[in-house]
Amino acid sequence: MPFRCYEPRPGEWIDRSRKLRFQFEGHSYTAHPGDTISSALLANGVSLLGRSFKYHRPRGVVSMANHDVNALFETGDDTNIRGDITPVQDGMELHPVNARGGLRKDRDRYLDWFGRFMPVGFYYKAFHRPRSLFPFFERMIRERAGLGRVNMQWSARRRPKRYGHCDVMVVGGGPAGMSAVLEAAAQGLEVILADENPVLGGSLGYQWGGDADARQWLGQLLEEVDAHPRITVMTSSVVLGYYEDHWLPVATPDGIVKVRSRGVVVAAGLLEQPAVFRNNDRPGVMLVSGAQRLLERFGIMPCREAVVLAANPEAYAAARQLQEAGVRIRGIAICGESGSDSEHARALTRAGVPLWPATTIHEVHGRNSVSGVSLIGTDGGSSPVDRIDCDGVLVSTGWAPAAHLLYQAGGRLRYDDTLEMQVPSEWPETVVPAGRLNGAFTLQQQRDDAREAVRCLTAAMEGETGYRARSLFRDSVAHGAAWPVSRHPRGRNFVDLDEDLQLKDLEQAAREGFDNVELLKRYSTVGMGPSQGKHSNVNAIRVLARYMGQGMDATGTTTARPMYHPVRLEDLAGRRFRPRRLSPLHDRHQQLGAEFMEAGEWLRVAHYGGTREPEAAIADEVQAVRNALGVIDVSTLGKIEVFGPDAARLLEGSYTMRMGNLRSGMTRYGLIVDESGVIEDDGVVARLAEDHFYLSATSGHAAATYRMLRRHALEWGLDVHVVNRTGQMGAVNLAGPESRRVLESLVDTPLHEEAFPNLGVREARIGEARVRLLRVGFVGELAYEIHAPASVMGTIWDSLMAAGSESGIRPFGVEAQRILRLEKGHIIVGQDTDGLTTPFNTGMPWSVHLKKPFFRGRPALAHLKGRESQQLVGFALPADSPLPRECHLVIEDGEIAGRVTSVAASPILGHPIGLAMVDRALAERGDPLQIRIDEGRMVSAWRMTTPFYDPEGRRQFAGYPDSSEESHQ
Amino acid sequence: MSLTVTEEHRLSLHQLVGPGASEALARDGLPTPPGELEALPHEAGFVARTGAREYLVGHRLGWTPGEASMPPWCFERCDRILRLQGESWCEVMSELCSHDMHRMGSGDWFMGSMAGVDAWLYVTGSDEGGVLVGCDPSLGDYLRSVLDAVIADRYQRFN
Amino acid sequence: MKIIDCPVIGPRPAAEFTYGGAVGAPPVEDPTPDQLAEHVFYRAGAPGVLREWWYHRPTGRWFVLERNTATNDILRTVEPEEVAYAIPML
Amino acid sequence: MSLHLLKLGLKGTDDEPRFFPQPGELKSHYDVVIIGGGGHGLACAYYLARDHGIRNVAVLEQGYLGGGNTGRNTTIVRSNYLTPEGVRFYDASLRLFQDLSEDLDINLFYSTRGHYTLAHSDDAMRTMRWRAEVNRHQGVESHVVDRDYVTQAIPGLDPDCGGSQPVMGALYHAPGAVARHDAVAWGYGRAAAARGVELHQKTRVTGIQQSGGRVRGVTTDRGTIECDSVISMVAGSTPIITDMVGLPTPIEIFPLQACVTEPVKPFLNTIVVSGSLHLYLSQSSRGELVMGAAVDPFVLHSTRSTFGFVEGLADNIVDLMPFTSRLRVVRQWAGMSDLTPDFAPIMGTTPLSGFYLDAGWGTWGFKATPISGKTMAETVATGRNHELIEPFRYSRFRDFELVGEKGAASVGH
Repeated sequence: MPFRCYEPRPGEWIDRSRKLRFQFEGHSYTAHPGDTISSALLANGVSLLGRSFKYHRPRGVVSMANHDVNALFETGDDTNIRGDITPVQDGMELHPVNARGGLRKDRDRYLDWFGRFMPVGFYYKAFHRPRSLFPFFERMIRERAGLGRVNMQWSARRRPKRYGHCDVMVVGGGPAGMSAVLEAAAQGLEVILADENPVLGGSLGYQWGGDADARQWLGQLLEEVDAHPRITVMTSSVVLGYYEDHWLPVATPDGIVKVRSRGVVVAAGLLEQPAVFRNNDRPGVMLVSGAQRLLERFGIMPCREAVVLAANPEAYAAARQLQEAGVRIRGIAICGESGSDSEHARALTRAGVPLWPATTIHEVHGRNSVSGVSLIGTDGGSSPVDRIDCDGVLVSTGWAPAAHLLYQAGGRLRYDDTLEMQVPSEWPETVVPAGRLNGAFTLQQQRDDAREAVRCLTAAMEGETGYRARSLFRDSVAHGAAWPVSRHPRGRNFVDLDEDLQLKDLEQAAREGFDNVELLKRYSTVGMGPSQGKHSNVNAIRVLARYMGQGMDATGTTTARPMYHPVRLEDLAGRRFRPRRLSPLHDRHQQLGAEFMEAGEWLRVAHYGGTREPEAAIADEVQAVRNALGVIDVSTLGKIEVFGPDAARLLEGSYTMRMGNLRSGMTRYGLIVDESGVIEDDGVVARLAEDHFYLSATSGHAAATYRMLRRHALEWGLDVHVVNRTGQMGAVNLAGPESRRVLESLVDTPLHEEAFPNLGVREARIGEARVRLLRVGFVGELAYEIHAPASVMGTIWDSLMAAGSESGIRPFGVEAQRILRLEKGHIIVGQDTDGLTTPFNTGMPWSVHLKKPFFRGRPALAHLKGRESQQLVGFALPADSPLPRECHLVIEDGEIAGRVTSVAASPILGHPIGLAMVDRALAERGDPLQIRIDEGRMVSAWRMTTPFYDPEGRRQFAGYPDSSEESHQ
Repeated sequence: MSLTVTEEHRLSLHQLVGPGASEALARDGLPTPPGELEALPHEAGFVARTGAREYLVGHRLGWTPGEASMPPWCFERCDRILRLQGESWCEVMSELCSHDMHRMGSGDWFMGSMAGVDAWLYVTGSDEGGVLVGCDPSLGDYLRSVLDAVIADRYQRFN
Repeated sequence: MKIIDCPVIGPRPAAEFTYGGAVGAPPVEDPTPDQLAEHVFYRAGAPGVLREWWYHRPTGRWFVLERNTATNDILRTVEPEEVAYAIPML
Repeated sequence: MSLHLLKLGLKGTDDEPRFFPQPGELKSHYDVVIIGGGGHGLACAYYLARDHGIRNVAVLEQGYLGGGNTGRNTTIVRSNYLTPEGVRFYDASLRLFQDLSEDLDINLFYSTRGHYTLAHSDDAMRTMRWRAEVNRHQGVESHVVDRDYVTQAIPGLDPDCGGSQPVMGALYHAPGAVARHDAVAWGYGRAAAARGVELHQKTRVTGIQQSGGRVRGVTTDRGTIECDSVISMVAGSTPIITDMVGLPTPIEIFPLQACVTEPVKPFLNTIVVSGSLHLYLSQSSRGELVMGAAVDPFVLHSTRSTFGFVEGLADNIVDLMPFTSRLRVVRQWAGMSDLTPDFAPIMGTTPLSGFYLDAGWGTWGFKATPISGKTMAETVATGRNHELIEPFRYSRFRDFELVGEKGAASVGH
């Protein structure tokens, strides 16, 4: 039974002068600041901390280092809380996870008895025949699946991230890490030291108990690191993974810091590995380093009487440390010779502690805690003593390198038969290992290895290539057992604590053909639990290697993927950045009660509210444009200046129609297709001078069109400049019969037909502002588009609204524009067109000038001309007909013959109109379109050529040409 | 640790592009930075060279390139300009841009991605000058609201 | 985050770039269907060194880079003149 | 079924048969060589043996069975595609999936959950309606549901998405399902091996021999094989194989990343996909939230992970389902997607007789596993493209007869 020792330990993390109160399963306990949830519970004698995922076996502390997930808890507003490392807070109300009816009386604990009926992969082998049985079984499994519970009322939390920069990033603040940091800082480099613990020191803080010079070195290192101006320390900070080009995201208590460094020292130390014997998962069985962490960090005695399983020198040092602290060591079972003749071993013998050579643990007795162990010879034969009563088992049989970051950086590991541990065999020049994970175990070895690592790293950072793969300071004795596994006829000897996988499960999986490391993992799920195999990967490879009769390296290893420790979505998300683009007239629209809609990053006016229903407000806006005067903010349009000697050549190559012959002072509709002839963008091209054009593009494709133009300039070696003025300029379109009369009162240039003909472009002034006037419109009325710098758009809008007030000027939005443009039969790229639509499908052969020798998409269009399989046609419906929706299908002889792309009730025409992309045969026959609307009802639409309204375009003398090819110059 | 953000309205911005650009600047007595993505101070403003033959000029209000010396291609720019004053501007920027702002010296010019949008940054080099941040006018309100939010959070976190 | 190091702008995170795809060969005059498919659709899809267009948004500059599509190493920046071709005009 | 478990429990598992027998050396001749031991390759081998009696077949896998995209996808099965030919193809696959556990005598945990493709704009709603109409025309159950329906059907979802791009509705596809992905490969592999097909792992094809316009055999790192037919079913490695026969294709390889959270008690019983947020999401039978997004922005032949992927995904899911912000991501990985210009596969015969392609799967390979195996088996057995895969023929690019699956360019998953 664990308990808090009375005497404080030097360097312990807890503040014994203050008390905290917390509750676990309704019982209240006290703890000290600095305690974690697990240490606080152990201090109160509670060693049963959780239930395992599959068999619901009782579980307790194993590593106190977040290498296992036995101790998981939940509170009201969090779940899957890792007890070993999460500080306990005053007033915390903790509950176990995945235990129905409390930890001790967990209703699923009986599952452990049925283990024999749930061998590895059992769920693949049952409950699928007959099929009707599966839902029942799936419900049963899903109810027991998962650990903690989520609460859907939790609000979203986001914790801001930031960027960090340094020359060298050192991962791990143990002896090697701190030595490396000081060595690098001494060379004038900016260094960051990250360590997942709240206090630096790593193993130096708990593993060298009585060693005087270890404690002295620790104090000196801490002092020097703290004092150094060029060292930034990040404690309680986990380096989540290594990403390309030294990109290292660190999860700190204050959010994620994404560090870019020029070099990395991986000094993350070791993961102590469990041994495999029956009931090796009972609360009270723990790793020796776990016991040392409890003792030196939290002043907790792991148990009163312990049996130690030893295969390395660390075992004897720890046994002596714990003995001196008051734990009675009942004996040491030596399943690996290394260290059994060390000074510590002899001191223990002198103190009467029996050492049992060639002996290992056969079984642990007790259920919710340890009552004793049975021993057995390592050869399976008899052992010096059969059973020992004790309340704690401490395992020290081997290590694995925490080399995940090195692996992700391209490094590789190999098994070292001397050390009985994997060590780095190769690594990139600027991501180097140091310390125990590189096989340097003694203090001197760690100090020297760290200095050597930094020396090689800084040389490589300065460009000296051809580093030597260094293993100069690796230890020469074993630090683990080759086969820390003990068979037992009744099993329960766990290789993976997360997934409840026993030795026989892995052997069975291999026997069933899943006999390589990746298939073994996927079939048995070894290493796929929340701790991601930190305690199971190495032993699983040992089991597979022995089963296949191969070496460890030949058996291979699975890939170490980020994250090193799990990280919350709230930390990954960070602050919410949603760039939002506003027109220069945004405030004015708000004052007019505008309803906005999102168009990519832009906010656009859908319609102006007023008191009426949206449909009615929109219809009013349509009427205003047709009968009097409307003004729409089109500032979201792409606006691009193209100028220089080769300006015309660039446009000839980029658009499907001629542009070189466009006269200065005139504009032309421009269409852009991609290399396969599919429509990408359209807009207006205005020629301001021989070598100066001004283009507009749709707001959705403006950026892509700008990029394309700049790329073609380079690709075709042209002397031309392309400048993007999309956000720099605003634009409004004044449309309606009254437009000319109102505009004349504001501009300093004549607007009559001869001076400013249809499709013309003029530079003029409105008040002080220099503007560009284009006689273009999308809505089929007499219209003028006014482009000006964003800074003056407000005054222009105000003067237009004032000058137009008697004429009944009314601002209109996108919804009204959609109806107005549909009445003229104009297409919207992306709605009437899709990923395969060419100009021939939309009835725009006039826009494709194949006599041009070259333009983007020409080869494809030349091939496709006349072969189009679908065509866009206009249709109309009786006034009282139910309105089809966009994308309702056109059906012919029971087959799909097309779809409706645009449809709307036209206030002016008094009946619905629309466009549909239909099979060519149907298009050419001109038959009515049978449209399947909601609930499968059919409506019949008669064909109507576009434009539906003012076909001859008399009302505008402006706007886009209709069907005739050369209607514009 | 305080950092203030103010709207900079006293600079008129123009973009000069094309072969005649550097000569036009010289005629108006404006400096021309030697290398691309470099800037030189001029009176209360600056001249930044944003391309091989492309300059962004921040000058006193009302200034436009001399009529006679007007190169054929000069465009008015309406960038939203914010002035950051206070030594913690690097920390604030570290939440918005991956560029190591600590390396920025006085007179340095940087064009990169900040808070998800493209922007330019000019270190004036004087305390009261502080740092100028400019972006497309349509994104001005967005960038200002993000800066205000970051400063408010940091103030609350560290005070 | 991948770093792309280009002239003038220096090392920048890949997130500041828009990928423009592999540099295509100049189009063939009056191509056969196979030549047309080659130009419009077919790609060198196997791992290897590709010449690609990369666009740096904040400065509005295109770069042509030689990149190994297996290791993601950028070997060199190619001058646009090396990939430019003249286009016939009417 | 559970009787089997009773026997295993009482008698022990010693005589449980191997899933995959250890094949000996490569034979000198096979009728058919299938390159690629993923779901498609093993399914094709199974149907060749079962439906066409062609058993002298070798499946050559350079890594381990199911180790490619089969074991890396987010396990979604659906048929709510856009084009009639796409809907017919994937619906046939979905129907095969529904009986697959019984056919292969392995519990694939095929779980019909219902699939929601969220629409965040008018354009997206139009595309959903287009897909719904085409689906229902083919007898596939999909219909457009409004915002309130979505909010009620997916508890914990915030339709306002944190304040921008609110959810306007969704395409609800009731038959949408998830299945244990690598078990599909193991099931097919075991059933194929039981019928005499040889499964060779750790065997890499290094060349394809041809003469007289015909395939003659393949060279591997374990020796040379003569054969009459070679089928390339290697997804992300397709261009390496097609280069061996000098066959140009439009395929480009983009990494597709995914990640998984710690297991929690099940709260999400449906599959949620958002086109514009590039996010897709389901909760596995172990309780983990399995999440993915769009392919990476540039070509790369690598399964490396990026931090930017998981940041972008977290940013979107915290808006869509705010309460998940406290869940922790445990692991991230990637597959290699072989994308085509029209987001449809390239299947069937090629100009080189005896050489068949099953490629261009982009992000939709897993859902096609059964039907791709079946149709490719029949195509190889008859030498003519099965009618379901004729729209995906190799020659469609040269003839400019692309499949319209790209739609109005709003990519679905």
